[in-house]
Amino acid sequence: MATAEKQKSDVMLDYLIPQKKFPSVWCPGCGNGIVMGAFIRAVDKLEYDRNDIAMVSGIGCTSRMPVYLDFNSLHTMHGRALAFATGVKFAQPKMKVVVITGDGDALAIGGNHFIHACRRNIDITCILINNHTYGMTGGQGSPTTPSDAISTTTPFGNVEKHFDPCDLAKSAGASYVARGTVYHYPQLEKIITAALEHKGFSLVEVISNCHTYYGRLNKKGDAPAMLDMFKDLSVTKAKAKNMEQEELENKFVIGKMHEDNVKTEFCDEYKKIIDKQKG
Amino acid sequence: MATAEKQKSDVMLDYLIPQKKFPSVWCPGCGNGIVMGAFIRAVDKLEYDRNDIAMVSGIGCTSRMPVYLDFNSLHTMHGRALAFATGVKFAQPKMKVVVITGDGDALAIGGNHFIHACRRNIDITCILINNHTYGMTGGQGSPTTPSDAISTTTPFGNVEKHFDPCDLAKSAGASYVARGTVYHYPQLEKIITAALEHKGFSLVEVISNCHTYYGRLNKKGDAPAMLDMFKDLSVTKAKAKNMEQEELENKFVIGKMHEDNVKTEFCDEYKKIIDKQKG
Amino acid sequence: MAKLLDKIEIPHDRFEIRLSGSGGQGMIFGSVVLCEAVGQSGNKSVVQSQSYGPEARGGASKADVVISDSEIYYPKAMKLDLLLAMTQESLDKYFGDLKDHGVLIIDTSLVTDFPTDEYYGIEFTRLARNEIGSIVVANVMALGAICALTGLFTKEALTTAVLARAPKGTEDRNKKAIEIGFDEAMKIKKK
Amino acid sequence: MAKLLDKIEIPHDRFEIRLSGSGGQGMIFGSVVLCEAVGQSGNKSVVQSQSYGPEARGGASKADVVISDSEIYYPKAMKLDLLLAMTQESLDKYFGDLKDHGVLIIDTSLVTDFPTDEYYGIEFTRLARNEIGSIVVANVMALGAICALTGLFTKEALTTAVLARAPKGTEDRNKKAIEIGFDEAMKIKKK
Amino acid sequence: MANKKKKLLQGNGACVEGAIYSGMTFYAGYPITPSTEIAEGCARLLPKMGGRFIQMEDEIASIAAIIGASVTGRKALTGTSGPGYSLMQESIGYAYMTETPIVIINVQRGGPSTGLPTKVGQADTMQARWGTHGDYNAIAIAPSTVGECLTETIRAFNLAERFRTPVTVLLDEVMGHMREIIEVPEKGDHEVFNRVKPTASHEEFEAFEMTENLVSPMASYGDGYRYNVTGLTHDTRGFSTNRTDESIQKLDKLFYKIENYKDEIFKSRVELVEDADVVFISYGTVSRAALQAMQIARKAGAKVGSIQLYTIWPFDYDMIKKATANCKTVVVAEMNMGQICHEVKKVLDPSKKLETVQRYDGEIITPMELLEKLEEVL
Amino acid sequence: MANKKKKLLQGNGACVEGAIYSGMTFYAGYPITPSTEIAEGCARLLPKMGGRFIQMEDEIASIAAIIGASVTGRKALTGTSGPGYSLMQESIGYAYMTETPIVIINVQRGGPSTGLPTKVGQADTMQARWGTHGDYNAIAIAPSTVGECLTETIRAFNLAERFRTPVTVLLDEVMGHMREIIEVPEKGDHEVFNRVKPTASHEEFEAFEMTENLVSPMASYGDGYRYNVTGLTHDTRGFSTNRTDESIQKLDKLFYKIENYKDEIFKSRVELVEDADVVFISYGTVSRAALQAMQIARKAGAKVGSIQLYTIWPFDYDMIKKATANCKTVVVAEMNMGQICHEVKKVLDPSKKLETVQRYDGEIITPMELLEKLEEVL
Amino acid sequence: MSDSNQASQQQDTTPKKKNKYDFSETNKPLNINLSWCKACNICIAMCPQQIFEPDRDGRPIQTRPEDCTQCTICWVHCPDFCITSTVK
Amino acid sequence: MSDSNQASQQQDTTPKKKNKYDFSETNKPLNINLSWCKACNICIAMCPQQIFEPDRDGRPIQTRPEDCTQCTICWVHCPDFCITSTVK
Ligand SMILES: Cc1ncc(C[n+]2csc(CCOP(=O)(O)OP(=O)(O)O)c2C)c(N)n1
Ligand SMILES: Cc1ncc(C[n+]2csc(CCOP(=O)(O)OP(=O)(O)O)c2C)c(N)n1
Ligand code: SF4
Ligand code: SF4
Ligand code: SF4
Ligand code: SF4
Ligand code: SF4
Ligand code: SF4
Ligand SMILES: [Mg+2]
Ligand SMILES: [Mg+2]
Repeated sequence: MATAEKQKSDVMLDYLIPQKKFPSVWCPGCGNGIVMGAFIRAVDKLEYDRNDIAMVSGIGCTSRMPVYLDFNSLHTMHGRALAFATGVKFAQPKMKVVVITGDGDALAIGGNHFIHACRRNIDITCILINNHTYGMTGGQGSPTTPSDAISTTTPFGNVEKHFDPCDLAKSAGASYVARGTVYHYPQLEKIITAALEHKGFSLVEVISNCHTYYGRLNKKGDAPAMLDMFKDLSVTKAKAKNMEQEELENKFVIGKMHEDNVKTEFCDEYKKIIDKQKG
Repeated sequence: MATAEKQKSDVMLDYLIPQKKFPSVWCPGCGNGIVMGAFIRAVDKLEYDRNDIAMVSGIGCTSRMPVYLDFNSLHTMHGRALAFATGVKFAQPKMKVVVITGDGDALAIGGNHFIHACRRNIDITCILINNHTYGMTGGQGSPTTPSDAISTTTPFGNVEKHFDPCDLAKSAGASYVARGTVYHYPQLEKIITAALEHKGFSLVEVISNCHTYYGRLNKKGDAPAMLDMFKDLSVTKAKAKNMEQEELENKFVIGKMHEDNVKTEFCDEYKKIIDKQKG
Repeated sequence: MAKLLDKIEIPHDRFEIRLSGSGGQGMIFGSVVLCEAVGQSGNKSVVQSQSYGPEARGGASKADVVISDSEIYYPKAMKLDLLLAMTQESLDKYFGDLKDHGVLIIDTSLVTDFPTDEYYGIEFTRLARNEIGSIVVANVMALGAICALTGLFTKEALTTAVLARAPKGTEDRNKKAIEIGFDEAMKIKKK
Repeated sequence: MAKLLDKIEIPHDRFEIRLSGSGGQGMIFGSVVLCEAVGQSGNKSVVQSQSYGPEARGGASKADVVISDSEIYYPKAMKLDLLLAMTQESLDKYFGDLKDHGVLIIDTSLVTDFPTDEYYGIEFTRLARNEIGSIVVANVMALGAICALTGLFTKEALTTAVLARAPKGTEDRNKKAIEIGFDEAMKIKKK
Repeated sequence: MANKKKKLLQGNGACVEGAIYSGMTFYAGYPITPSTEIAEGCARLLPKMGGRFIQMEDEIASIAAIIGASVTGRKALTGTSGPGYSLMQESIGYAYMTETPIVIINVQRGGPSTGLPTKVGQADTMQARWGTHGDYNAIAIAPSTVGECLTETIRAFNLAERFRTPVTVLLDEVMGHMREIIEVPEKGDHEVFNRVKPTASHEEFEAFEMTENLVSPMASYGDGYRYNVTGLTHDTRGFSTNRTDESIQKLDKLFYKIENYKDEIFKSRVELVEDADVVFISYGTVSRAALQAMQIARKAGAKVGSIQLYTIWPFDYDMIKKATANCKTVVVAEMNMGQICHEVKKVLDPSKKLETVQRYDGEIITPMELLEKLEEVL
Repeated sequence: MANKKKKLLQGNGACVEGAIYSGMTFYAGYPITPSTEIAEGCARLLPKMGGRFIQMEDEIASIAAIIGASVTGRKALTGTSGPGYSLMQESIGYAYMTETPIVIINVQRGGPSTGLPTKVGQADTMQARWGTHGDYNAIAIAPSTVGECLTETIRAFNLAERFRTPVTVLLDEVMGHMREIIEVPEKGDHEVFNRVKPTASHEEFEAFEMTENLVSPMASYGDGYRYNVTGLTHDTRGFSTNRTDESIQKLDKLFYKIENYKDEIFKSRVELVEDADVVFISYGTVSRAALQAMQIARKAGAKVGSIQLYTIWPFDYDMIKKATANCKTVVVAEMNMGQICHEVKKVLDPSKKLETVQRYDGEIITPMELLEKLEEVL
Repeated sequence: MSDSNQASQQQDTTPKKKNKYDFSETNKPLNINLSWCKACNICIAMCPQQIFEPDRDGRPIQTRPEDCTQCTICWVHCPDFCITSTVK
Repeated sequence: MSDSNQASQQQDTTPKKKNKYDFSETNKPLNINLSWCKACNICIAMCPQQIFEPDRDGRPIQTRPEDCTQCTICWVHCPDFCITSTVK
């Protein structure tokens, strides 16, 4: 399939777990499904053996994803996906370890594991679906909720600043960092593919819609309206270079943010120690 | 005293708790004492009311500091100083809240509170004494231990990368970030003073010596030798600008790294909500 | 002292109501409003509880209300005095919980199979669509019917309670829904 | 059955040693080496334990070793058979734990007040400085003395144990320290 | 609504009202089902009265923040559920050790682990006593109605402040989400205990003074009493110590300041046990099923009584012993695999039968199940 | 050393040797006194045999990493002390729920909170049973010599793998740091249990199959059995469920897979209880004081026996009942304010006196203290 | 669920008019698994050719199949994987 | 501990030779609280004027007091606050 130029439309079905009840529990139009599609198509193109894929997640709407997919799936605890994934990867480096996580999961309770996985540059691909809220618990503020936005825990507008997850990952040490949106599909699949192929820690942040909570509370409309909004607010990396900080304030800069192919990878480096000590 | 140009030499003694047994538990020559001196002299110059200073720390050699000082001192749990400090500051914004912490305390177990305190830009000054190891538990690797360095948990050389705490703080949202060393005294006192005066989250990273563990395991010599080493390896921000990345590899760039005086502060912003909702 | 179970009966001072339907039909809202209407109409104890979780996001939905003149011990329904079923699924699922000769109110615009002849059928959804132009108020219409059929609360109390919770701009629609529900129920009640 | 406490005695097959001094004097190291020396010299049980924590970083330091031919139950010293005191502070602190007529070895170069006349005094620190040029080996010298005074292990076993743990390049110093300690002890033992 | 003093509230909402009534002005928390409405309620209500709400990065940060706030003199609250409560265990120990009053509301769901997030359970009962490491003495209480959610939260704050200790309020999913019409109390309706502040001079002040009742007056940061707070074992001045006598004194203080005043903490509702053949023992939502079953059974002629525990920890062994003195059988009903029944066992006369009704499938125990058990044991 | 088969080791070091003997090849941990030597030992030794050591960012990450490693088929270990053990509680619950074998060594220090970091305690005993939220069944064991640190760590791994469950080894500071000369076992000296792997086809494979002994064969990630692991209550295939029957089945499985095979888990050393007037009950380091006191007292003519618990949880009530049948007084000795004594109380015949010797000042109980207690009760 | 799966063979038709694919009315460009469809409206809103109209329940009906360019937009954006192409 | 505290009055001496301060031998430039000194060697190593030599235990003795420039280096770097200036 990896050779077929044309986007195959039914490849998804091959990866859904037959035992699971479909459609998913996600709300109608939830961007999680779009990301899941992009991820599967990338995996399929790359012709990975699915026995060697471990898909690890925390808790949240997003984190339900592995449960639907025919991989080794580890649905862990809120915030801890990357710590579990580190164990899986380091224990069995031949595995392709993918973490799927939400903005709350990765950056609120899981923030420490996030920066440390970046720092170690361990060969894990982390897909962070940023819907700017805690979807699963009903629309509370998250570390990516914009200032002044309404959430159920910021009923008078958010007074906190938000993280730029890509920036944070980069300064923590991640060696591949990119951002996409659920609107910009072909690019989304492309950066997920690149992230999967990258050796070292890779982050793909995907701007996605939780119209059910974030959208409703902030009058952003339904799913199609939010996807449209992502189109309007996105700026490519190239374009952003020539823009002022203020112009970029509420924009999503998309594309590859950072790539470092020289940095050594954690498991590889440890392997050298084993080889030296054993030999 | 704030007007005296000349550095007073005995101001320290006024701030040490009479009930405490001196000298401190720290090893002979431990840099912690030097930082404590710089901090106290800065506080004294700024003429703060010591009743309004809360000094919060976690666990570690560094974190013992508040215990010796005549402030409201909160010696908390390993890694949690900034979370406690956030509670203190937000509950009582009139207080000057200072967190003193180690590289393990702030960046290993406490990494999440670190980035979130930065993100909120809450008005706390965080002095992070980076001695590149866990001193208190006997010289294990920390998130700032350089690659290849020996520690008791990296007996064959460290395979992990280390954080740049200043960089991390900046990208997480801190609005004042500076680095000093225990060698460069006048500058150290200056940046601590600036950090204390800054409104918003300020980080001062101080490169310090744990010759007892890090120094001994890595053959860096005794305290004076390590201080000398800091002199040799430090480069000012200005100079560093014109240097290549490779040249800077094992150097300490010192000085003010970042300052943003426009960014709003967390407690201030919340106060606005209170004013609006109450009124 | 065996055969205790043969002798027991559920206290008469409890009146147990279940509003059931699908996720989008506003059963929780209805139950809350019902509680507030009852609350206004005297000194009764009221407990409301609801199914929570996945069920609350689409799928079946139910809310129980227990009303009593005295302290309410067990907060959930034991044997329903009144069941409102807005869908076939909910009717099938909960009919067994209704006590013999309990009040059964069915949205006959959405239900086709009836487990009994003893029910009050009103086409809430169809009436809401046709008479008011919005199916959203079908639940409020059902409350109007409950008001008429049980007298647990006054129409005025119901109206006050609904208007206090409903979004601005929906006042007329809701008032009309209550009226229709109340009137339709009175018609069949008289029969 | 009162007066149990009057009848009890500590089992004779336990030999309890405490090495005590200041933080920098290598008492822990000494106790570990002592255990290994004993371990080589036959089939004895050995337990070593030490004070841990702040005390280990400067200040007083102690390490206990219990030796027995049979299973060692209680791992810490109950009543010392042998006390090595390298400082005045440690002597004052632990002398009370020594059993009557227990072996007391004192570094007489650092101690000035003696609670008893019954002791073996050797100037370990002075000898180490003057004869070997490093006070660091005073602890090993004390082990040489313990070897001579107790016969718990052979000089060869001690030497092997010390050399296995001591840093490269210190072999000669350590060997010499053992010899001096052993010889000095033999001298006073004979008296 | 017509009657101004009444309100339809969820259990979670009533906890918020109770806390605010107590003078709580600081909430830090992290959302988790089924407790989230507590956070959301505080976010909405606190600023209106000058209080402060903060959503922290996780549960550990949340409890740390409220301990920090409490040290500055505020009454502080957090709400959570099982997974969050487990995460808070280290910090709860810090609050014990530093004797910092805080209130934690744990709205229990099905466990262990993520378990059944939207369903009910009571399986964190033992954890509320033994969850953190080391020795200490715990206070945990459990309401059973929405009205009690309000009043027991007030009681929780009173106990926390009176004893300078963390107090856990154990709700469950059903209780947290259930709505009842309750009376909104006015000032003076309920006693509110405020922490005792020091009167000594700064020089004489001992932050952990051994007072007669073992509770030390507590200074607020900023009051001019500069002192040291540490999780290390410490002396009466708050300085860490390794001395055995001081260590014992500190731990005894933690233990006996509660143990010696248990009677002030105990609360239970004992009904019709005098002539009862069978006595139910229960707490929280289950007590409502027990009272219901008792009422029904009595009507049917069976001699049944009920003991409802409002205070779970410290456990009131004497009351249990006394209140079960006349019965033949005790039925402990709880939504777990058996926790409080083990405490009852410790004290129950061996001549009496100990039976249990346990559910751990995410549903609450019904009166019918209890009646069936009665049928079996009567 | 002369005799190749002997080695002078600290308790912490012996745990490392025992773990490696068991086939442990993955360690993740975070340093904490007094357990750090376990991490340091693993850092040094594991790469030499192809194993892997990682220092994680905290204790939560550490236990998460070993659960992840265990799922890939490795035997995995972490070591910690009180504060870290408290932090791990949420994840321990995850290991219970997902039935993932791991071993946690808790080298206990004085608590609560930071407490006495360099001093000894046994106050995490109840926490090892009840520390995380929800219902489950726990296994915890306690060695008392350096040699047993090695053999009990092997036993811990065997139990973890046999029952697919986390197992806690309770050491204490004295035990962790004490050195003894022990025999280094050779292959075959001790039984090593390896987890049962599935034989079913991928299609038929049920990750949480209800087998006869309630333990399901465990597939490793990468083996070709792609399956789902979740902390949500789940069915036999590992998919989350809200169904009451499946929820009950799951929790029963967790509980009874251990409860039904308790006899395989129990281990104790019962000495001279037949004719004893007084019987000591103890565990860990304290047992050595108890045996010493017994030996001394017997020599002095007193009839004293000793029960040493190697398995703390599940608690062996029957053995206690039997072994105390003939005595008049039981003395429970522990380094806490009273934890296991409450378990003993549950089962002790009311005609017997229950006495305790407790220390919680950071020092270990001495034989002399026990002898004094004997003097008092004899 | 069967409506989601495998349909017509690929036909090597040469482009006619603006569209290189030929869809007779009985041979729709897409299979739509309506049993999984949640009526989110995404496909309907995003299709550049406006192929779809919503049915009474908001689910897509292919009302202008002949204009489909097989651009992939609808199926890659369908969050519930309801849409597959009939062109192989 | 008393040796650490308050000493001589400030003297408005005019600089003599290279040094603006005048320290007679009995009036040392510094008070050194030897009871707190841990003999870390920092002051000795860092003094640009090499004022100090170590005593038998490694603690600083002011052997060349007259050269002290009151540059502050020794006291700000002493980790145990042992050194205070006699010049006010
Ligand atoms: C320890 C713990 N705390 C809190 C929760 C409750 N919780 C579940 S999901 C979630 C937030 C999810 O937000 P995010 O990661 O952004 O995922 P989304 O639902 O938005 O996809 C929270 C707070 C939990 N399960 N465990
Ligand atoms: C929860 C917890 N984990 C681990 C420890 C053990 N511990 C105490 S201090 C410390 C590291 C201190 O390192 P750092 O913060 O760099 O301070 P330093 O001692 O180097 O000044 C650790 C791991 C602890 N006290 N609590
Ligand atoms: S709540 Fe938000 S994130 Fe969760 S499924 Fe619905 S739309 Fe998606
Ligand atoms: S161990 Fe290191 S950090 Fe700690 S006091 Fe000694 S030198 Fe300082
Ligand atoms: S493939 Fe393109 S043109 Fe065809 S229906 Fe889908 S979105 Fe429209
Ligand atoms: S995008 Fe998919 S789920 Fe949404 S309306 Fe279209 S077919 Fe249905
Ligand atoms: S003040 Fe300067 S010159 Fe004088 S002793 Fe100190 S370091 Fe030397
Ligand atoms: S710097 Fe201070 S502690 Fe170090 S040697 Fe000098 S006086 Fe002593
Ligand atoms: Mg989210
Ligand atoms: Mg450090």
